[in-house]
Formats: sequence, C-alpha cells, structure tokens
Amino acid sequence: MTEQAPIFILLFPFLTAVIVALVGLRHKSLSWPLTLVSLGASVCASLSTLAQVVEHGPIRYKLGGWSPPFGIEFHIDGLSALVAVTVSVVALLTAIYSKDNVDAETPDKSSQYYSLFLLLVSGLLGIVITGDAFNLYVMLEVAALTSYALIAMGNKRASLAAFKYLIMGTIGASFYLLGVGYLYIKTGSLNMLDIREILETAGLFNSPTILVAFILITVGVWIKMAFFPLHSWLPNCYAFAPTTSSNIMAPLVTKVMIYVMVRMVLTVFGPNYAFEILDWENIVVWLAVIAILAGSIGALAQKDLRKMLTFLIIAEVGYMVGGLWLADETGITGTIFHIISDAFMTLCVFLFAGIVFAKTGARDIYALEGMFKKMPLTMVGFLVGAFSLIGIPPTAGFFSKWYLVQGGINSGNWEYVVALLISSLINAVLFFRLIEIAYFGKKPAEGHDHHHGDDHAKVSEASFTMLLPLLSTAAILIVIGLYNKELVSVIQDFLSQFNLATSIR
Amino acid sequence: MELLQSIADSFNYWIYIILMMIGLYALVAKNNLVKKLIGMSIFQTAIILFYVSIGYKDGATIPILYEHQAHHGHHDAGHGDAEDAHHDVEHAVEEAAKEIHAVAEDHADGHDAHADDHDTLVDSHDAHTSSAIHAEDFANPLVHVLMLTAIVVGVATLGVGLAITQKLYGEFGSIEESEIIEQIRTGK
Amino acid sequence: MIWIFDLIILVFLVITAIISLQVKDLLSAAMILGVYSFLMCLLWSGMGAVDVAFTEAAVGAGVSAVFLISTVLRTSRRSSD
Amino acid sequence: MKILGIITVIITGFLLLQAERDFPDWGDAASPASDNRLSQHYITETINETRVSNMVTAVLADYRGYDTMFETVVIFTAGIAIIGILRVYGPSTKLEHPEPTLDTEKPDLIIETTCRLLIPIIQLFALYVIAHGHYSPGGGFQGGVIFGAAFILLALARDLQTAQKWVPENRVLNLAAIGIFIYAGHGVLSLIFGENFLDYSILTKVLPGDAIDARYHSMLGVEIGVAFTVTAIMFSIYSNLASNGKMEEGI
Repeated sequence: MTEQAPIFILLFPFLTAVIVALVGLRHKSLSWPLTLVSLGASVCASLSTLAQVVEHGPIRYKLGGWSPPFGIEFHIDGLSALVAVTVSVVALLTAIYSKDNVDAETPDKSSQYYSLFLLLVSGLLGIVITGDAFNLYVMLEVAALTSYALIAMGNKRASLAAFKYLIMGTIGASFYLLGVGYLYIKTGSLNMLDIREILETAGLFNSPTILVAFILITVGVWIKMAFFPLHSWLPNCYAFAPTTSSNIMAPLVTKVMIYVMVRMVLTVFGPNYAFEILDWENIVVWLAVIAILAGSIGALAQKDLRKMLTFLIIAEVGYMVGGLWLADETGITGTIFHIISDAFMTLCVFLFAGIVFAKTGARDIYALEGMFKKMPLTMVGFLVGAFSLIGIPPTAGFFSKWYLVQGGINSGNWEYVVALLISSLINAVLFFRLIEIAYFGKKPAEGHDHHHGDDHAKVSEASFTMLLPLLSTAAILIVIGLYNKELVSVIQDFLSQFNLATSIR
Repeated sequence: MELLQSIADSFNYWIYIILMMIGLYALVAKNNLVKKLIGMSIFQTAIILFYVSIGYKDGATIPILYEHQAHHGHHDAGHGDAEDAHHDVEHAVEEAAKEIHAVAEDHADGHDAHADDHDTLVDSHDAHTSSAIHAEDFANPLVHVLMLTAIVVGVATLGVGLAITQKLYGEFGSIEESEIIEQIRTGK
Repeated sequence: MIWIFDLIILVFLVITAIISLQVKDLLSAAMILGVYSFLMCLLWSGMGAVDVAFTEAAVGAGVSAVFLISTVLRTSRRSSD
Repeated sequence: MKILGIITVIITGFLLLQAERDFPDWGDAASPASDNRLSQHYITETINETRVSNMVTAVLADYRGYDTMFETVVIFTAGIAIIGILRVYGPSTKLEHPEPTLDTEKPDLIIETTCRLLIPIIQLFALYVIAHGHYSPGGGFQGGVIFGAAFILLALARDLQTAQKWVPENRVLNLAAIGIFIYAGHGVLSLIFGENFLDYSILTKVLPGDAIDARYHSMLGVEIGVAFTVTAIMFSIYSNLASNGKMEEGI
C-alpha cells in the first residue's frame, strides 16, 4: 500500500469534503469528526510519503498509468514531502481547534464550512505534490475559490476584503496561467521536469518568451503570496475573516505560494537561469528588504491584534523571497526551513488570537490584560510562538532565521541581514509589549476602559479543543528546533541536485 | 490583399494582448463591482484566445478523426474478418507514429530547430501511407483540453464573485467600491 | 478568404469588449458580454477548436450571461462608470 | 485608481509585446508547441490507445483525467461556496438595504408554451451531447451545462418554485456529490484493483472487453459523472443568485 501513499494524501480530504457536503445537511454533528478522521489519515499518508522520500529518493507517481509527459504525474521530492507534511499537520490542528468557532460564527452553514475547509486543504496539498505546471493552476484555483468563500463568510468588512482578494487572486492566477502558456509555446510540454529538460537541451535561455514567462509566473505568485507592493489584499482578509478561516489561511496559503515560487525557480527554470543568466538577485533582495521593513513597521502601527499579526506575515514573506534570491545554498535552506517553521509559528499566534477573540470578544491588544492569571496554559503556548517569531532558541524560528542570516552573510547581502535583524528587534518590541500588557495588566490610556470590568471577570482557561492544538503547535515548534539538524539534512539532500553556490559567488 | 493577410495573421497575437489589457484595466480601475467582474471575464477569455492560437495550424482540421480515418472508432468484436484488416492498419499507424516519434526526438535534440522544419514536414509526408494520421493535419488537442478547464474555472470564479457582490449589496446597499469604502470609513 | 471573417470578428471583439465596459447600464453590459463571448466562440471554431467553442457558447454566452443578469436584477442596474 | 490602471496596463502590455516578436508564426504547424512529441502523440496514438476518435475527449478524460476531476471539483467548490456565501436559511430576516423590487407578472402564455415545447428538446440534446462526446464535439461539461440551462429556462419561464419542485435544493447537492463520486469512484476502483489512481485499463475486471475497451467505457462513465455535477451546480448557482440566497422567488 505504501507505493500508493501519495494519492491518499489528497484523496482523503477531497472525498471527505464531498461526503461532508452531503451528510452534513442532515447530520450536522458528523461534519467535525469526519473532518478530523480524514485529515488524520492525510497526515499519516504524508508522513509515510516523507519516510519513503527520505529513504529511497524522489517519488514519481503516474496518474492514470500514463508515463509522464503524456499523463499527469506527482513528483514528490524532499521539498514537496516536507511541505505536504506541514500542510496536513497544520490543517489537522486547525480542524481540532475549529469546533467551537465554526458553531459560533457560522451556525447554519457548518457543513458547507467544513466542506470548503477540506477542499482548501486538498487544493493546497494538490499544489504541493503535483509535477505538472497546468495541474498546479487547477489546484491553485481550487484553493483560491475556497479561500474567497471562507473569507466572505465572515462579517461585513470581510465581504469587501474577499472581493478584493478575488480580483487580485484572479490576476495572479491568470498571470501564472499565461506564464505557463508562454513556456508551452516554446517548449511544447507541461510537465515540470520535461520543461526543464527541453529548456536546457534546446538552449532556450536567451529567448525573450522564456524571460516573459519567468516574469509572469514570478509576479503572479508574488501577488498570491502578498509580496510587499502587491500585498494590499492580505491584511483585511485575514483580520476580518471567521477565526478558523484565518487560522488555516494565514499559515498555509502564503507559505504554499512560496513553495510554488521555490519550485518554479529551482525545478522549472533552474537556478542557473534564475540567478546567473538573469542576475536580478540584488533588485529582488532589495525589494525583499523593503517588504520586511514595511511589514514590520506596519505591524507596529496596529492596535488590532490579528491585524498586527497579518503585517508580520508580510514581513515573513519578505524573509523568504529574499532568502531564495540570495542564491546561496545556506540561504535557500533557510527559506525552505522557514516555510515550515513559519507555518507553525504563524499558526501558533493566530490560534492564540482566535482564543482571545472567542473569550473576550475584543480585537485590540488591550484585551490581553491580565491573561497570565486567567489563562496560564494559553499564554505558555503563545509565549513559545512569540519567541519563535522573535527568534529565541531553542524554538524553530531561531534556526530558520540563523540559516537565512548565514546565507545573507555568505552571499554578501548585508542589507538583507540588517533588515532581518531590525525586523526581529521590532518583533521583540511588539511581543514584549503584548506580554507586558498580559502580565502586568497595564492600564491603557483613557478610551479603552470599556474592555475591562464585566467582560474580563468571566474569562477563564480556553476549552480543551482550543488548548490542545495551541499547545501541540508550541510543542512542534520546540521539537523542530531540537531536531533542526535532521530537517536541514533532508533539505540539503533536496538542494544538492542543483549545484548551488555554497559560500562565495 | 497579401499585406492585409499578413496583418491578419499576426493580428491574432496582438488582439489577445489588446483584449487582455482592456480586461486588466477594468479589473484595476473600474469602480463598479459588476464591471470589474465583466473585465475579469474579458481578461480570462483573452488568455484562452492566446492558448487556442498556439494550437492552431494552417490547413489543419478539427481534432476529431473521421470515420475513414478512425477504423477503430467502432470496436466490434463480432466481425472476424474485419479484425485482420484492422490489424494491418493498426500496424501502419504504429509505424507512422514511431517515425514521428523519432523525428520529434531528433528535433528536441537538434539546436537548430527551424532549419530542419521544412525537411521534417516533407519527410513525414513521404514516409506515411495515406491511411496514417498526420500530426500536422489536426489542430493541437492538448491546448483545447487545457482551455476547457480554464473556461470552467472562469465561470466558477465569476459565480463566486457575483455571489460576493450580492452579499455586499445586501450589507451596504451599493455595488460601487468607493461608496462601500466610504460607508466603512464613516461607519467606524 | 476565411481570414477576412477572422479580421472582422477580431475587430468586433475589441469593439464589444470596450462597449460592454463603457456602457452605464449594467443589463446592457451583460448582454454585450454575451455577444463578445459568442464572437469569441465563432473565432475559436474557425481555428478548429470546436470543443472549446462549444463550451464557450454554452458557458460564456449562455450561463454566465444569465448569472450576470440575475445579479444585476437583484442589485442595482446603474453603474457610475 | 485610473492612473494605477493605466500604469499596470502599459507595463504588462509592453512586456507581452516584447515576447510577441519571438513567437512562432501564427498557424505554423512546425512551431515548438505543435511539433512536439506530446501533441503528436495525442494526435496519432489516441485512436490506438483508447479507440476514441475525438482526441479532445480522450485527452480530457483519460490522459489528463486527473486535471478534469479537479475541474469538476472547481465547479463543485463554486457551488458550495455560493451556498456558503449567499444562502439564508429560515424565514427571511429584514435586510438593512432592501433589494430592488421586481415586477413579477403572471407568466406569459406564449413563453410558457414555447418553453414547454423547448425544454424536452434541450434536455434530449444535452443527453446526446454527453453520450456522443467520443465522436463529436461535446462531453460531460457541455452536456451538463446545457442540461442545467434547461432547468434554468424552466425557472425563468415559470418561476423558481416550479423548477424547485423538479430539483429541490438537497437533491441538487446530492446529484453534484454523486457526480464526483462517479468520477472518483473510477479512480478508487482502480486503486482497489492494485493499479494507480484513475488507471482505467485495470477496470477490465468489471467492464466488458479488453484494456482499451475499459478505457473507452470508463471515459463515458467519467463524462456522465461530470455531467451530473455540472448540471446540478449550474442550477444551484442560478437559483442562489436569482433569489438572493432565499430560494423563494427568482427573477
């Protein structure tokens, strides 16, 4: 059965989504257990796939039994397996968490909600494991359509945010589709590995069409991942969406898009083309520096807890885009490591924000007042996530940032290193402000006093289904930190095929 | 007339860019939400036009085999003596296909693809018997398949966009983006 | 001679696209988008993409026009631009 | 916004025009996209490998069947998404902004009679399109959309309630789900028999004929699944949009 594991990663959430849509109409209570079971199975399948990849190298799974360029294949190497595990684990944790929220926020439509949730997860998993450039577009649209709906099911402002996201998302996806078309007109193939081979054998690297294809695909993916000048859709979307929606989308959607960027740059176009023939590293790294600083400064200006966290996502996207374009093996290792650790630490702080919102009904950061006394366990989980975002060892965030900084030093991009350190400093300021409010119960200036009093007296420790995912995420962050050597060796196995510059360019 | 025709030929690629830019402009600049969605429709259709243009070949027909070309179209186990004939034709088709394979692979290897193009065409014409299927006689079916998917994705996105528009109208009483933003700003 | 038709259709495509975006009445805009889709479908069938043309005729000119019209009737018919 | 739009358009347009010079001639049969083993294989080998004379159907439902399955899922997603966004359950609540009132007259006799004549013909044509997709343009999507359009026409000509009698909301969702189950069922069956997902050739164990026949027949089955989903979801989207999610009266 293990050789069929790749398809099961996707098949469980996808088929269960349909079953939930069908059964959930009559038996609402069944939706949640079904979701959990399917995601649990998906986690098992992806772990088994990862084990196989680590042991035997990349898997090529032929769908429909057709050999690759003619049919569609799954191409699963170390990178896809790691990201697939991340996606399925994050989805499982969010699903456990979602029980109370979904019943409270979308009472009539819980079956549709879970169905869309599972479809989003299967779309993201499909993006991660596919080896076909056009199939990636289809999965991109599955994930995108569900995200629009999951956001639009929120409050009044969420609808407008969702509409903007729909417009931006469609432009991004269409650019990607057009880019694939430009690749196809020159290579005549859609399979990623096949495209790469034809590009190399036919010597197409000087063709303007390929250049435009590269630009279109990169810009399309940048729009989808909210890279700085193209980020305008993101903050409102994630801040006003239903809690569970932002919990699943904030960690996953942007990270999976970064995966797509890494995949396109390394596997389809090849580092040789992206980094040596084009030679744009400096421009893109500077853009990333601007993104990091803009995201961090934007976060400083926010009083709304979730909105502050969304700006941190923009900064983190800057880390990873910059890290890839450092064109250095350590830097790219850091980028891939950061995809994983950032998914978990974003999940951690968003779960915390969701718990605070559910318990106090308040959005702004002063709602945290006195939380250490009222919900000690929740705060422990939050502390781990915050330390990871700041980059304090032994959490995962420290190690991924360490590799990014190391890459920046190796390739001589000091501006990137400085931006990263400034951003970490700002993160520290932000989170210690929160911790201060939560610990000392610092009274805010007048105008905020409607938040304490009756509201807070009732606040107690979060329920088990909310606490378990938060604490597991915190535990995972520490475990990733402790086992960082093993993780890095998997990533470096994957990167060894590309002959990247290791120290000095 | 010749000049006009040559314009008409490259016109296709230009028109798709023009249509796409019209759609993109509407997506970014229009204020009315329904207008934005109409722009989105135009934008996506323009991309489909581009793909279909890739698959077009001069003098080629639709990618469906006619009855006399598709001897195996109707598989009928009852006809014993027809089977032999089928096998012969099948054989010929396979041979032809193998050659096309070989030619295509040569092509992929050769750096100077354009120089051999003419020879290739002549070669494959000579090599095949009249019953074989020539790749250059049919439009490229792959892009058609891809574009069926793209059309379906387009209508799905349009539907979701319209649903969000209706929800916004229920909440704000307007489908003009600037008015909605104004309401959010003053409402706070 | 077929290219003359192609040329005419291409010109009409641009015209319908611009009109459907410029007209202030959204109901007309939806109708003209249907015309645009139908012209596109003609063009594609000329290029040998019959399946795509068929789908566009059913989806683009048929169903999505109905979707647009039902939304326009359920919301507002006037557009500021 | 206008300036931003113009800037975006100019940059993108310039970029696209740059590549246009590099494209192969329009309609050139020897362009890399057409003169590649991929497209040639589809043209020359389809008839041998699947016995389907419409190459588009064969590539759609077999070679790239996985794509098509998720294309169906896109439609299904859109349906569920629109229900999730728009549907209002229970008695209609007072909206902050009332929707425009529509003049709903009694149905016109001519329209009603014409529709009564037309709808069966449309449905018959839709079935033909679905079933004959192997030999002529058409297939599950087109047929499904046309079939859905027949119900939409019914709802337009009479009213939404009449059409709802034929296809109530729950039945619509059931049909959509059944369609996907039919499609994915082919895949799961081939998994059970020990082959890769969607490898129809192993289905000889349940279908008549040899491996190629199994492909041929499975493609028909798959198209029927697609048609179920598309029909149901097209009607569902229409009824939600037309009634503003209340499923009471249409336009």
